[in-house]
Amino acid sequence: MTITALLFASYADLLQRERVDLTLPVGSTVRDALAQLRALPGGSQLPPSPLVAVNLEYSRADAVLTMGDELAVIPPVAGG
Amino acid sequence: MTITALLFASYADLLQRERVDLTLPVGSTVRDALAQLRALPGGSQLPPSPLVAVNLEYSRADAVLTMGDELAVIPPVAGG
Amino acid sequence: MRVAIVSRPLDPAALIAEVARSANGATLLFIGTVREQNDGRDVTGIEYVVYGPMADRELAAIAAEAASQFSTDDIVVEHRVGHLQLGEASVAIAVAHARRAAAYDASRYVIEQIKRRVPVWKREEYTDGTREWVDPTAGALAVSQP
Amino acid sequence: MRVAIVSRPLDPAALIAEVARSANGATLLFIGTVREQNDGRDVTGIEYVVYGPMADRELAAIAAEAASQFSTDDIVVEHRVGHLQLGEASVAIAVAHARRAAAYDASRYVIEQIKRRVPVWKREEYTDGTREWVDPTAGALAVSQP
Repeated sequence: MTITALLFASYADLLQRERVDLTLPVGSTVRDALAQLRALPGGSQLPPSPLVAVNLEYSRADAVLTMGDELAVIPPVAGG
Repeated sequence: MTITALLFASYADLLQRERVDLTLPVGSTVRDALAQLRALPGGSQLPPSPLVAVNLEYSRADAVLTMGDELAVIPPVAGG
Repeated sequence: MRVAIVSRPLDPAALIAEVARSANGATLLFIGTVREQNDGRDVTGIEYVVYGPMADRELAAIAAEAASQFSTDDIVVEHRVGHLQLGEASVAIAVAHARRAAAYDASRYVIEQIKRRVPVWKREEYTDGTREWVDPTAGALAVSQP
Repeated sequence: MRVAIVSRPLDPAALIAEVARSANGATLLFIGTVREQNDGRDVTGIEYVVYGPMADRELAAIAAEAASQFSTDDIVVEHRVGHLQLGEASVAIAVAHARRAAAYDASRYVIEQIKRRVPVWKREEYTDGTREWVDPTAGALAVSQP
């Protein structure tokens, strides 16, 4: 299955991109998707347990992904 | 000696005036001045220990007054 | 730092501009307005009266205390007196500070002290044509009774 | 109740007007602005970036939580993104309530939750020409170390 990973701010700088389509086995978790991102150029500098959101909601690393999900990897927020 | 007493809001309504000149013996206190105010028409309805200010500063009832002082009798404030 | 008793409508945007400095990260504006109801009675307007010279002095003292306790000189307070309609602003407090926590605390300090110390009184006018001086201490006593 | 992520200058006076109702006695406006200094470095401007759809959703959730906890629907929040100059407003929160204590609490709740949850990031630009993503957690860790 394919999911979309979004990268922002410092994480987008690390991987030099804001969006990556990932192909994963059915039943993969957020953790599995993060492992794929870490294997990309620059990805090894992502933190061990970044904040993530799946389909606009904060999510845990063991959440199971579904075809077409939008996985956002979220650097420490600094709004306001 | 003469001092000026100022009355505000509900207290001015009680005595039907906003200003009274009082003649008091030298050495009189705020309490003495209040007793004179209470003897005026409507004055008996002033509370037993109203808030007072002498020359723009909150003051105690035993403060000694001086010729020309401005004594303000202050109803519960309700600003803001 | 500036405080004033005024008899014209308050201009919140002007107060915000007055405390703006690029050293500040947080600006807080408090506006007190005339409510349509008080203690269950329908209010149509309020007359504010003031002991002007003492109110100026107390307002200035309060602003100076807040400036000192919370480390900012960027405090502006205006209290309006005279006749106010429903919804009109009676008091506006603008505070700016490098940090938001101190801005909130300073703003709150100023309004609480105003309510306690500044010699201003208000007479509410009700829909039934009557009017009455507001006594916050009477309300407090009533509430504290069973 | 209204929240928005916008890319134009914020208009505090418009937000105040939007929450005004004659049932309210207190209006509180919080404005966050770009400071000239952060962690001792001279800032010349800030670029805000946002995960738009999620930021909309989180902002709306925060406003709804505040409305429910503090019993007022009169809450409007705007967060600006894009490039901001020194002194410009990045966030404005207007809250109105019958009572001032609840207005302060609701306003504070909204800004604290925004800082914690809304996916917005900022890159500060410094006088020496460098620029850096702000990481509030890195600052917190540094402070907690001896």
